[in-house]
Amino acid sequence: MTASAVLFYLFGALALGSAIAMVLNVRNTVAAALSLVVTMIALAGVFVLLDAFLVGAIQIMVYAGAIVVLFLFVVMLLNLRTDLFPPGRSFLPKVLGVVAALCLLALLVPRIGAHLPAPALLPEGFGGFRTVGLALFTRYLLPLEVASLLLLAAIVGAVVLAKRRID
Amino acid sequence: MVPLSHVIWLSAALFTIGVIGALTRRNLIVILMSIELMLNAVNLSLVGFARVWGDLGGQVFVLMVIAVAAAEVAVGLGIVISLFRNRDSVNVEDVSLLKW
Amino acid sequence: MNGLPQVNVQAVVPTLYPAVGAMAVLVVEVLLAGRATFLGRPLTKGRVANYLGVLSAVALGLSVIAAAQSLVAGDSIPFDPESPMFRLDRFSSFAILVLGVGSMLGCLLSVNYLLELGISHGEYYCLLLAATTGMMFMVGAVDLLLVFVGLELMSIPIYVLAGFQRRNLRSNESALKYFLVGSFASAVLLYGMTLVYGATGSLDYATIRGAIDPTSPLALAGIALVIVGFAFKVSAVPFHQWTPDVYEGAPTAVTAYMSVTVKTAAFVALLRFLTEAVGPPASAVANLPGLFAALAVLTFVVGNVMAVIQSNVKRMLAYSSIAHGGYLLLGFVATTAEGYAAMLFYLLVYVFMNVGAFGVIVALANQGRDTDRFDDFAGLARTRPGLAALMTLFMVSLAGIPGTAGFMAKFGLFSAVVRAQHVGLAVLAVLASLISVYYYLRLPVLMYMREPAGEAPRAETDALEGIVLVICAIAVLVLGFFPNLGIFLGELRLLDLARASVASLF
Amino acid sequence: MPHLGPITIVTFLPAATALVLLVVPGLSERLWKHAAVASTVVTFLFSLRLFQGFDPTRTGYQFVEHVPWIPDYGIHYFVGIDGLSLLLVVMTTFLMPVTLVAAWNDVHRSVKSYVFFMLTLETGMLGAFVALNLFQFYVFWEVMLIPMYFIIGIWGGPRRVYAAVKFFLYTMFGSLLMFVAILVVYGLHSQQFGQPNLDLVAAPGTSLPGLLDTTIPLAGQAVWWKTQTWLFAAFALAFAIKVPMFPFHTWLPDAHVEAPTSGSVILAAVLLKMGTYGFLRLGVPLFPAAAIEFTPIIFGLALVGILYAALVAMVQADVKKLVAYSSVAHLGFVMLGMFAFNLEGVKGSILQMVNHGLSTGALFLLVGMIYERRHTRQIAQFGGIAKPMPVYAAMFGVVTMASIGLPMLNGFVGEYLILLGTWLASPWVSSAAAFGVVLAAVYMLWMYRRVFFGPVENPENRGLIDLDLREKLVMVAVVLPIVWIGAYPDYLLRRLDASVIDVLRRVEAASAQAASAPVTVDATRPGAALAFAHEAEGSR
Amino acid sequence: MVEAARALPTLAATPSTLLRWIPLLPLIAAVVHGVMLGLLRRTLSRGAVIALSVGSVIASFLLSVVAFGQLIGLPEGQRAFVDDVYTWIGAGRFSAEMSFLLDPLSAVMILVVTGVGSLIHVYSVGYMDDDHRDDKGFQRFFCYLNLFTFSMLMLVLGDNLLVLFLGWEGVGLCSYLLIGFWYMDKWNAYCGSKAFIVNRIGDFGFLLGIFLLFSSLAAAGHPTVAFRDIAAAFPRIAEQTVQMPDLLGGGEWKLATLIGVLFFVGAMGKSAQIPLYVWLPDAMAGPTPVSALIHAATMVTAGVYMVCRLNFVYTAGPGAAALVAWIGGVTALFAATIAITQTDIKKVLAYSTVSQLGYMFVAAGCGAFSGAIFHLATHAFFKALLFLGAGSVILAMHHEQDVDKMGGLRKAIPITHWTFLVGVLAISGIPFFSGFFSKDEILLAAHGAEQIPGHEALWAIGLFTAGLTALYMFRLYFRTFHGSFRGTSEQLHHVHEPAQTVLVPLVVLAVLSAAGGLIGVPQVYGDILGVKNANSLAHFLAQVVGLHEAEVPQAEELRLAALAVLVASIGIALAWWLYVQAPSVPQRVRESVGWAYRLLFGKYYVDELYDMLFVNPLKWISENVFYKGVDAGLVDGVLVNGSANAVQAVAARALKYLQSGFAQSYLFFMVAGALAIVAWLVV
Repeated sequence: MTASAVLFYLFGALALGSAIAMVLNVRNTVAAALSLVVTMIALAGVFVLLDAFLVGAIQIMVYAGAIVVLFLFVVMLLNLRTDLFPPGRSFLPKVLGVVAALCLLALLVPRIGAHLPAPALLPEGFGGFRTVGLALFTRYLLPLEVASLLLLAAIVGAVVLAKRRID
Repeated sequence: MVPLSHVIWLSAALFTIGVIGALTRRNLIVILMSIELMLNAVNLSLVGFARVWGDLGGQVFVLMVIAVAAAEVAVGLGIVISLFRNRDSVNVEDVSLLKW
Repeated sequence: MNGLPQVNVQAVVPTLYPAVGAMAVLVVEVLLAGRATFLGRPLTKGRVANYLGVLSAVALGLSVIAAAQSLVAGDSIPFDPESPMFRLDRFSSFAILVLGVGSMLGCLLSVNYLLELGISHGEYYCLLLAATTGMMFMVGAVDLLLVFVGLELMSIPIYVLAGFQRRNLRSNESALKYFLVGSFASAVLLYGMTLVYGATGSLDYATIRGAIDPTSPLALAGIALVIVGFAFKVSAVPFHQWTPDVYEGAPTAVTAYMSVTVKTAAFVALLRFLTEAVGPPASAVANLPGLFAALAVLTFVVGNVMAVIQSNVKRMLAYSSIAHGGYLLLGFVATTAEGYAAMLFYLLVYVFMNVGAFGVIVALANQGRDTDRFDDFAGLARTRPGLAALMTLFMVSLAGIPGTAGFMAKFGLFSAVVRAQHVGLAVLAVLASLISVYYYLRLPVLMYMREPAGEAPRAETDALEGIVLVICAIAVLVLGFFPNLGIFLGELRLLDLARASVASLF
Repeated sequence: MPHLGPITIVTFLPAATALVLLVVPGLSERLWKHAAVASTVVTFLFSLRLFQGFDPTRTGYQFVEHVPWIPDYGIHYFVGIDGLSLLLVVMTTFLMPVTLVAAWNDVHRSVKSYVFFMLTLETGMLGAFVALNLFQFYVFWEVMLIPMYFIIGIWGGPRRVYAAVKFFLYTMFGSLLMFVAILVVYGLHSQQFGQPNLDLVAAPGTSLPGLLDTTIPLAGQAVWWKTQTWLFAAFALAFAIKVPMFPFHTWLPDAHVEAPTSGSVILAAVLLKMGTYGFLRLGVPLFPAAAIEFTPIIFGLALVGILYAALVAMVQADVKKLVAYSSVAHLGFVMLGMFAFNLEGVKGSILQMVNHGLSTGALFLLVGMIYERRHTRQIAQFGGIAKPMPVYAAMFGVVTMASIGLPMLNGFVGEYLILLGTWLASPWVSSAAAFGVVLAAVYMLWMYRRVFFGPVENPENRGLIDLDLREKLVMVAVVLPIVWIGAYPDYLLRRLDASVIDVLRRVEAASAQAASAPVTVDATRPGAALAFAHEAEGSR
Repeated sequence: MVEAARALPTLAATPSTLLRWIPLLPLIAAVVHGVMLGLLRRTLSRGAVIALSVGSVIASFLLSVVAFGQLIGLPEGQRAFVDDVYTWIGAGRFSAEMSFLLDPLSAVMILVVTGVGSLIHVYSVGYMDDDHRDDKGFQRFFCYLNLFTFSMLMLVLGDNLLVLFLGWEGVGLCSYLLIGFWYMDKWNAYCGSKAFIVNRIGDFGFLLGIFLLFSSLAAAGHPTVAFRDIAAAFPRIAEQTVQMPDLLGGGEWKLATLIGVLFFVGAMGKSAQIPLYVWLPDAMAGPTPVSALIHAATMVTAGVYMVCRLNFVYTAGPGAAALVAWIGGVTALFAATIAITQTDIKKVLAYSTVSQLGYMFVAAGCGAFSGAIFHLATHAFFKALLFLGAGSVILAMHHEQDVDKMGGLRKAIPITHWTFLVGVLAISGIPFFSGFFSKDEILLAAHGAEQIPGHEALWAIGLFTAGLTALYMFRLYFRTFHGSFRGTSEQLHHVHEPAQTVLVPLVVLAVLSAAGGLIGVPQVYGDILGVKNANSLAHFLAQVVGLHEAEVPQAEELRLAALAVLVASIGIALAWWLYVQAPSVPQRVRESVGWAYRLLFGKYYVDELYDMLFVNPLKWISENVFYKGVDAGLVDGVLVNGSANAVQAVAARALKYLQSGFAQSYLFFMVAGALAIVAWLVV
């Protein structure tokens, strides 16, 4: 087993563990958010192992650095220290939902896993800043522009929704 | 590199955890996080496939997904805030005025 | 590799108008905010709203005209000849036309309604235009990436629009549910796209089609999850449950807008994906038509049956829109050019009749309250005979009674289904639409055959609302009697063009 | 449409009037009524010109107009008339002004809407009778439901909403299945001829064969839903509901009882004929083999309808409901004669359509007149009405007699020919049906006796005022054709030969084909009588 | 028309446009009255009404006489006029012309109809004069009467079955209208409807008869309903047989028999034979002239006329003939027994009419068609006379009809008395009155009808009935005109002879009743007097119905006649003894055999039986099973509203709860749906 493989399983286990922690942690929203950060960072590591360097970097910057912070802001803003709700309604849909999700997993992955393509030889600089950036501004120019509009709309939307007084 | 199937397993497992979180947690913010987790799981697959095919499209896709996720979170949290102002609650089960 | 790629900007011209419009609206509102008068007239809140609404409508109108020109011209322009990403052909032009018209009608419908509700802000038009831009990209995209980004650009503003009436609990709830379920569905869709990508190594439709192996579980799972994602957007059962809640809770003008445009965009994008990326389903994935048949039957049965017991007109129309989605899904069962053309035409017709129906509710909204319960319509023929007549027309059209566009649409679609040898489905569909006749007729019954009760509705209709309703009514009648009438100097024969536009998919 | 043909004028004049009235502002309700009557009278006069110009010796359709409408779908504006539609068109145009005049005071509120609906209704009905394109037919067939729905629902009695919705849904149920069958036939046609066409027959000046030229498979020759059997069943269901045949008749009593007088009249006189017309124009010619196959079922249902409806009519306490059930029985006769598949039966059946329109229409008019005075229709509330209202009693008597088939009045001729034709096809069915004639006398006379004879016991009936001039004119207008058809039916019957022979020839051909096929239909029955179709054609 | 039929040796007929005017004149009068009354609500003056109505019928009578004269002028065997007016109904092979046929049979009938009809019109002028119950009653009455005359003339003049049927139904309508003439009385109205409906049941058979005859002829290549064509073509199908279904006993029937039976069902209704006679006694609710004209002289004999018109059917179908004869015989006896106990003067006459019609059918069934027509004619005379006489009595008694309240009227109204006596004598078969000859001919026919099973018994019944007839008629006569007056003294005070217009027809009819028999004197008397072809009527009719020669020795024939006279005399004597000599006896008889009396007085309770067996069960089933059960319950309740409710219930009780309003439940459905779709496509 190569070092990269070791690292992969390490990061993978970390990501899985913290993801589970996030879902299972019903007491503290802040802790859940922090678990998410750990997952993100672990995944960034995996990305790098899979030759996605730029993506890995952005993953840390945007996700860990911006998105989760946003979560934390809101948690603080709403003063949601604990996550304890009165007893909920029937568990049946939830239990069934979990079962269904697990079935999906069990059904899908073994079949998919058997038909995966073999790894290709990578060109020079694959996943690096230059190649990805070039692709982003040439071939994927249009989605990029659309995404910019998307961000504008999201900003406007968030402002509309969350601004205290706009009337 | 590790076998792609392991990447897929990891990604699918994370996705499933996200799904389970979205289905079972009652805190809206945690549900949002679970959805983020699902998107991230997909990102993992995308990166894996991009690696295997040697195609940059997958990685660009991941960047876009990250952007979209950011936008989604912004809007989603905005909705949660505006809801919280009216209801003083982030329990998803309190939001059931409209039904049948 | 160096320098900007050689791209055909004219391919995205129709989509640029709303995109630019979205930004222009923001700027214009800011510019107007500081002024007391404009063009020599005092600048009231109402007038600002009118200016912004008309400005947005003009942007959309330009887009419609551009789409119509492209539709008539019939060229097929890829955005980037090397990797097309986006293609303006007859198919996307038709869809853009439909989207533009639907958005324009929704836009005009909103102006006075937002004022009534006291939520008239320029951001509304910005979001609406942005969403429309997203839809337009979705329908023209021939690349999974652009489809996804377009879909998100469509969805995110609409989440906001649904919750635009911030102080209203129902509006909040509408937005939240739509957002939760919607982003969940996006993730599923994304996962599906990823699997397709994994199976083929490409995001580009043409390449995918060349590489796809219809027996590989990877590809099939991807296709399945993509279908799930779109099924959510077209509210196919069992992915429909958000629809009634969102339609009921959202401001009516938003409901009118989203009910027609989101469906159109999703159907068209799915159609494009299935035909251009997967290939003709009959040859590619053997049991795809069966899947759609099951979805369609479930959808129109559940939609129609549930609509029967509703007491809120918006909610009833939501279930009715689910049912219409069910009929439309039959087009995927037919898998013939005829069927796809019928779908396109159906979507066009659906814009007019559904916007019309919601438009009447909008025109009745009074002092910040929606008059959307069935009881509110009692005796409307006395108090508002014009609106009652229009509502009747739209109901009749939705029910698919001949002489209206709704019938022409059903005629084309069911005819295609029957010719594709699915007569059992057609029988089920007509029986389901019999149920729909019952609930559509409840409104005329109340309006014409009962005495007015409770408070009187709004006394007069706003000019823009009136224009929208009249346009819808005329369209419903014209498309019902002369679906192929040449408009725009006789060149735009919609039925012919619907048929011509799907030719590019084969 | 550069040139307006006579049929187009007749068909669209009422609707055009309605539109003009709608557009011109500030017209009084009185003016609306006058304009409506004037327009329907003019329509009637135009239709008389059709009648006069009709050449009874020619086969095929006359006054044909064929204009492309949505040619890509094979949809054309294609109208024309033969003997069958001629009679029904003239009956419709005749009854419309009569009904409007009769209902002059029937409707008090929203008069304008009422007039509007009546006029559009007329266009709808006429359009269906003259349509030779299946799409066009279906459009008119459905469109006429809407005005009728409103007429019942707005101006009807206490349970009007239930009745209107029931009427609408019942009819829709049948026509939607027919719609699918139409699509199947349409598909078969374009499969066989390579080009879509919904015209029934090849239009003059075009080479594309019509739907009637389509080869529609017999049972066992194709997948089930492409066979004549199932397609006919779908058509037949739609028409049987409209006719209405037992057991699809239950919408009728409700609709009739709740509808305002004019609604009942038009419903009974014209709308029900859509069903029988549909059978003869579409159901039988398109699927002759299936029609033969279905004959026992149709006979059975028609027979049950005749006897059953008569018995149920007997025990009704409401005059209007009684008349409604009598309609079911009468139309049972029409169906019987039609499926006898011989000239006697089919011609009788067509004539009986007209007869029923006149006499049942007149009965509803009369019931409306008494309802206007007394605001009740319960038989028990009346008694001895002949004393204060002799003219009314006389008119009612004549119409009653027409309805129970007294010779020299119209009902007899139709019933006689139908029973004779049925006898030639199946003596037993005819015998049983003939017993329905006895029952008709029972319930009609029983009702007549309880309403008109005996002492005037209810004080409210003492001061009843007899018919005024308007009502008398209306009744004379209706009674005259009743007597005329009774005395000289051959004038009308002559005009039917060509179209009936055309239908019978199709049935005969199908029957011959079935006889030669291994699956033998009972070929002796309908085929035997048909040999004479040609003979009769030659001699006339 | 079909060419093949022309090729048959159809009797040639001379065209004549005169015929159409015979029925048309009364029609015109009726229409004028109808429009005046029914539409304009104006009445003509009394004089104008009389001139129009009576005038038209008399004119029609004169035309009939002229036509008759012309007919006689034609060579024997070719006596037929035909008047083709237009094609009435044509469809396929079926064609019915509106055309009239005057041959000996219809000639006799139109003379009787217009002759007796004229007299009764005249009589009605007097009789209805005092009818003040309805201000327009006078004109209305004549309107109906004219309409009746028209219909009856159509019936007898019609050239084909359809025109006959037209008249047949027309007279039924007029009968209905006239029975219910005084409609303010519920009972009258009930009787009118009953008459119509019972007749309809008969018409049912008639119609089927037409169908069977037509279809059989059509199958033989001669589709026709015209009498002369039928007569010519009938031999081609006369020997055919039909297989009856098991339901009706199975077996092979002769076609002719079946046709005959069906037509006879029609005749049963119209001519009041068992089991459809029930309407006729009730028909007496109408004004008396109506009873005389319609329910005695003309309409009720239409059945006899029809059977005679279709004589070839009955000749070819012995089964049908036997049925006709036996039904006739049984009816004759049955009605006579009821007549004995009735106390209503018109009821007695009504049952007597039923009985006499039975005689006519006996004759027709036995093949003596001319005998039937002969009795038809004489019966028209004397029964019209009796009814008019009864009417005169009723007028005198101020509409009292119960003979128990009469008695000893012979002095108060002598003319009525004497004419009535003539009628009674004629019906009783007293020698040389008209009834004597006609009844004798019938009894003789029955006696010699070998082809009828049990013809001797039939003869015996006829003979016995003749005695009963004499008994009940003289009972009536004695109770009315002899003994002491049993009404109030005030009534007695007002008894007076009615007006001239009433009396003149009485006298004329009395003369006819007395001497009318001379048109058909049996050859046996002719032989005695040395006259050839004494039975001029039979010879005249022979062209249509054939000549029925009695194959009986002269002595035998005279012996039979004497026997009949003897039986009648016994009846008369018994009546005299019971009702004049020992008036207390009937009361004692009544008490000693109470059940029998009640059975007879209650008319065998046939009406009640019919109600119990048919009318009430049918009503009950219609109301409870069909209307409430099938219509409202099954079709509407279960299928129509049931399916609508089912849809509603599925939504409101089940589907609705899936739409719970909780976002996470929606997510669950998404996951489940995704699982299903993936499974569908991948697995």
